[in-house]
Amino acid sequence: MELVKLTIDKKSVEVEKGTSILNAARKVGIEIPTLCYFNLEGMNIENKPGGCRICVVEVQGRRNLAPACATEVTEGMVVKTNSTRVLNARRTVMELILSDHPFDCLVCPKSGNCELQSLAHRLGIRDIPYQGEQSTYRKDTSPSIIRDVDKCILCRRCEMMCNDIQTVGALSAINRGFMAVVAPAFEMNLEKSPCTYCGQCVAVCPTGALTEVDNTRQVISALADPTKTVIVQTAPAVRAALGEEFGLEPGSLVTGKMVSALRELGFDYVFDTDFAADLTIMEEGSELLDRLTRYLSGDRNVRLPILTSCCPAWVNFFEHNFPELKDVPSTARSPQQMFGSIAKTYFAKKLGIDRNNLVVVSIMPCLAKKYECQRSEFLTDGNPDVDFSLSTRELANFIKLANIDFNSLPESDFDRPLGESTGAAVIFGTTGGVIEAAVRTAYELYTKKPLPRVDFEELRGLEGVRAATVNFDGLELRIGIAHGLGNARQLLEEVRDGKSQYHAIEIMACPGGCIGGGGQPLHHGDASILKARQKALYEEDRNKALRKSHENPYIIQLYEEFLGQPLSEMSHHLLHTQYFDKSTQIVIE
Amino acid sequence: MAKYRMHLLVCGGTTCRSSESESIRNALEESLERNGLENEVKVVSTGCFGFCDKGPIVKVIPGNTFYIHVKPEDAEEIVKEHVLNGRRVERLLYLEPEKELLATGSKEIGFQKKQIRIALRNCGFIDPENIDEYIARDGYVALCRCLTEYTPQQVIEMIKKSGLRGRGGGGFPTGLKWEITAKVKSDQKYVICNADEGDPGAFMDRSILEGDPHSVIEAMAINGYCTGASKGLVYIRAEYPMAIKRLRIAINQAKEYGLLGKNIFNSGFDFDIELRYGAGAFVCGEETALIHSMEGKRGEPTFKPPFPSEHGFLGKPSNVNNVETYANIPVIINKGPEWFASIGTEKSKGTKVFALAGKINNVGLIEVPMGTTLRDVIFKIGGGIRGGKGFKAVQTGGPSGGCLTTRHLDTPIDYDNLLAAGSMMGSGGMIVMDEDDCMVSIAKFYLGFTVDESCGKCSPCRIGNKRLYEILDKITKGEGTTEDLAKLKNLSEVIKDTSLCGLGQTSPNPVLSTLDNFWDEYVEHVIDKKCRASSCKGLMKYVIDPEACTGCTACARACPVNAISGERKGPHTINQEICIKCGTCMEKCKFNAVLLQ
Amino acid sequence: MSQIKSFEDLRKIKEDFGKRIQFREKSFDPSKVVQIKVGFGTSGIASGAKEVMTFLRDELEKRNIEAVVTQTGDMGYSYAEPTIEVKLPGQEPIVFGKVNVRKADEIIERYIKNGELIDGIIPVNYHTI
Amino acid sequence: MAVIKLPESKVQQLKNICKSFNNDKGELINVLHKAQEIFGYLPAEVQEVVAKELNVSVAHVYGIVSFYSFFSMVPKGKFSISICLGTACYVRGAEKVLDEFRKQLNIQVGESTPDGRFSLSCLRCVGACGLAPVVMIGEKVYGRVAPEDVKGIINEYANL
Repeated sequence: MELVKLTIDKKSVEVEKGTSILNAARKVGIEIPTLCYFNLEGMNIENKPGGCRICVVEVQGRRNLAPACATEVTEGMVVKTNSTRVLNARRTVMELILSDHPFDCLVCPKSGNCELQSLAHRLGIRDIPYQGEQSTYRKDTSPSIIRDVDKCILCRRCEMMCNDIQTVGALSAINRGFMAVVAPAFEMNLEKSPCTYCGQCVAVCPTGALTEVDNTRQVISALADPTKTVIVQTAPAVRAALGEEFGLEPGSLVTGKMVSALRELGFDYVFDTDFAADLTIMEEGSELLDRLTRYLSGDRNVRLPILTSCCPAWVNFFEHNFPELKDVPSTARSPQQMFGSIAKTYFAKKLGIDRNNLVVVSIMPCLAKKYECQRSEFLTDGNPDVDFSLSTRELANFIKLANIDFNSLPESDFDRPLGESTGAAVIFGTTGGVIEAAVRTAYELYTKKPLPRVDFEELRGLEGVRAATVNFDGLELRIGIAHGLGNARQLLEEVRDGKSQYHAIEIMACPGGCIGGGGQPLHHGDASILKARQKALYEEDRNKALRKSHENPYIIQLYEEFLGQPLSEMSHHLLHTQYFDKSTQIVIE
Repeated sequence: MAKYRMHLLVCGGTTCRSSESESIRNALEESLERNGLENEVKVVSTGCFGFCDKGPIVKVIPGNTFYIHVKPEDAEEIVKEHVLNGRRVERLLYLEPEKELLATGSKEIGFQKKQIRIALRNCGFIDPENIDEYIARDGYVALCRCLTEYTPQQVIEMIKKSGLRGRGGGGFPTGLKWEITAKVKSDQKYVICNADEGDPGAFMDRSILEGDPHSVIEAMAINGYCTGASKGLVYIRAEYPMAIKRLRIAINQAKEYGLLGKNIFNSGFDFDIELRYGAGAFVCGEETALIHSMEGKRGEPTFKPPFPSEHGFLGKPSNVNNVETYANIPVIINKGPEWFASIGTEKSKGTKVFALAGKINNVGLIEVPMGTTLRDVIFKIGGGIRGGKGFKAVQTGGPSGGCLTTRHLDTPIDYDNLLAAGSMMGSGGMIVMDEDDCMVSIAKFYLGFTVDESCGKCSPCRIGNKRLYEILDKITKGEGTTEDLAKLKNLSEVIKDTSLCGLGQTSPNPVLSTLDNFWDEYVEHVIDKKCRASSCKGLMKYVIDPEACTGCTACARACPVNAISGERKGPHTINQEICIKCGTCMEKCKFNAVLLQ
Repeated sequence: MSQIKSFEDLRKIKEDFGKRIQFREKSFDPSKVVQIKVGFGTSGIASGAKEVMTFLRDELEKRNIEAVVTQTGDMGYSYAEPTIEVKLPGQEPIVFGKVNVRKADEIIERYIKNGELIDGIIPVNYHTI
Repeated sequence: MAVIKLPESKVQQLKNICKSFNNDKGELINVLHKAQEIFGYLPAEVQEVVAKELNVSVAHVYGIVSFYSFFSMVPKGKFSISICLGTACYVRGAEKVLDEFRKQLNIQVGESTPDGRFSLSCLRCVGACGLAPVVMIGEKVYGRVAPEDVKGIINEYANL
């Protein structure tokens, strides 16, 4: 390793060759402000266009200022990060950026959590001397995401996420010069683009240009409606992240407080999507075994590998990009939708109320779920199985809105029957979790033997594409895992080309899985937050008394009372779905 | 028809004409007639000799005798002495100041050596669509010698020794660039020719490609040999259909002769050239933006380093030079680096092609040795200012350059001097302005260009230039304040200091240089609300001359904002508070009573 | 067309060049041939070089003057486009500016046929290498 | 699901263009040049087909089309009038010529006349600075144009 010695603000520092000035400065405690720069360290997600010019510093012997994020250190370099020249340039650049940004901070959804706002505060901007025309564009609202690109500062993070990481290609920089902005083709609505609503653009946007559709008001109205019974389900990844919004350490598990908060907000029943996750494993695991046994018995019409289908953004992705493979993924609905359909049938019947008077709200780390619950195949006579989906961030804001002191809430438990879950369901929130949960159940169903060990370390981790082999009592089950749609695309292309060596593949659209979902508290590029959330989920799994889905007593009861067997006709009707070709069609006139 | 034994050429250039060349011609003709020579000797008027401060000029053929400062009353003496007696009129002969020697013919006149054509050596000389003509002028000899006599390193040494610097604007030493690309190890490298000449007012590269495409092809092949690249790419503006056509023909001819393709000159060296088209983006002249454009992406620049020499087209090492740079290469090989280095100044060797345009008589393409003064270029070669108006400024370097003024006229042109004067070489556009040009408007014009052409990637260029333009616009409308002048200065400096690429780093130059050189004009606009060039509409007012007004009411009826009042048959007046300066009244008035002040 | 593989091949083309032109343009004697080059760059064409070239080719043939009319690039005199260079056998080439069909006719009749200089000559103001 | 409607022959033509560039996404700009030659402009449908053939996102294609001023998404008039606003033309009064065209045709830059005959655009330097100010109609170049000439130039096309 070659070391380079340099001086930054009179402090000498020695760093590895290839280090940026920005990182070298951090090493000696100098935090150079940045704006467009974004780095999820260790996850291969970096945005370094060098475009905002906020991080400029003075390098001795250089004619102009250098961007600290993109400039590599050299031996003997002398850097000043706070000279008058630098400070004036940085202030002027910031004033310029603000001069082309709406002045509606007070009512902006991002206010208080906006990187641009914090930076303006940090740089002590008190007025905007260079006022002039502002670039304005049409506002666009989709089921999940609102684009208000008047607020776009062209950091290009969303473009990087949408193209380089997710390979979705819904967004691109368009136009030139002053009117340059990031938008879908022809500035059309996201709804008409191949957007999967994964929400990764929203997760990285430093301003209010990309935000989620806020459904809180509709939920408040439903809660206030005396004719409605309102129940809520919470996704596994929410409990590992919600605390961050209340100042708790990343990775704090707040399951009990969250349940209390939801009760205080007035939900009639507080349930757990984890219950539906266990149900998903029953169906998806059975489907896997079914296909596998048919395949092993020589049926070559069976399509393998089987692909998980819990992630709605992923479903959107293959519907848009790989329609020819639409019969490959499991037909099992996502846990959110399984929950909704069971709630509006089984549970509504139990309560003796009409499904139209039962409102199902989900709390999700995800923005694609907002779209998913509106899909027409999940409506019965116009009534959706899940009425509203709120993100983790919306829930946090809702709790604050209701004057609830979250941190001093007591811990309490979910309601029954749809609140009981196993450890297998909890890890649905992280990459590798769904397949691990499926393996735990499939193993015991296939081998009819108890698992020698519950923890499948070989399936865990954060690498984008992972492979593992699990021994099913002599049968070597080959498993592939991908998170991030770009990684998923690699595995999918193998499947398409008939080169896939796997029996089963788990795919989650967001880097890290749901812990890094588009609806989670903003990590602002701090990868350690994702790791902490992941750790918390595995910890919750370990602490659970039951860790295999098929052991969930309420799941057993559900099958006994209502569904019969996994893959039964009733199951197919309520818990499975079909996929559609959403690719662009060229119709010849 | 008579056969003439002698011709007297009288300069008919604008400057000479204004200094009586017409009457000289008449006087000569009368004198010939008086002496009965009208059927033996003919007077012909010609285009400008580019020798205007010595005008009017008369040249006698045969003999090429060159007379300067000729007056009508000298006609008789020229006819009698020179035509009749064959004796030159010594007192009118051109005396070269530095040598104090009598010139015997116009060929030896110092001025005429001011232009040396190296890059343009074949332009206007050969048929560009015929490779044989190029070969007849020693074409492809340089390539042949490089491939058969020299090692790549030896060729690079020659280029380094010649002192050639990039003609695209930056002035980076060409040999060094080649050497860097040559040293990087890679399975594939590329030679790229930047023919995306986007500077408004510049057409040097287009002329070379249209007039001498083979010189560029030959040089690219030489570069490929030196750097170890087997593939060349020309990135050319789609707006240059003729250049594209000629280049295509030339490439095909070279392929037929085996001068491109496999095993060129049996040396084992393979080289091929492909074309890629620009699509109307000035920023693609910046090499990283150009490379992205060639890859089918938006032409957005990226931060350097890494330089294209290391990480270029498709991530492979790529040597990017512009057309004019390449056009010099074969000559350096053929005539030797020492010869090339003997031309020019200490740090800028060789010649530079300029596209002279604007308010100048001899608009055109010129090629002068580095170190020639602006005065020589404008007044000698360019033939001075059109219409006998006063010289005000010359803009070099296009939108990246600055406006230089009378006090820079004697500056020898080279990379470093122009930079020091607040402008730059750029690719070689040279626009001359006269007293009718408002310098604030000129700065605004360039900023308008930059705003249109900024790629938008970095904030200072995207937003800063827009704001600069808006402030300038405000000033030209008469709404500027002294605070705006301070803002212009700070903004310009910050944009220069913080922009991502060369476009933004130089875009404020037209503002800074006009602020420096024409500060008074800015102050007049802002404080006195006056535009001395009478070009800023916002600072002008329409008034009605009460003497000329007949009270026909045509103007009042036509005024869209009812700013004009007055009795029928009586003089009208314009209310300046209401007037929007649309000019309709002036158009409608049949009596020329509406004036613009 | 045969391939060029050596310096000799290049030199041969260079030497043959005069002959090649003759071969192409019938069998003219170079010492008697009038050589005309038309500045055929974008500016030249825009100002009418094409018409001038066609006129010259047609008329010279009609008027039985042995001449070779070729195109060339921009001569640099944008202010005087279209420009043509006429080289009479054994004489220095002369450049005429602002040539239109009428002017071209005058050039044929007076300069080419009679050696008489006419108005509109552009003095060559550079040295080429 | 986006549905693109185009006549079969056009789709085939586009596919052939893409194929002639080996469906290489690096050749996107060259492909778009060719496509614009055929269609006169680049409507959304054409961009969708090109995107599909070259296996890039249509957003990317639009990102390119909207970046380069040579590409247009609106059909041009039968006679496309371009006024050069390069520096040389600017200092020699191109703006006044442009104003006159605007006035005579009663359209703004980037627009076409209602009858679709004329469209007006600006260019940056065609490199014919010696003829400044320069106006191009189709391939034809008009040099040293004065505002007074504008009417006559338009009239040349009146009966074509």
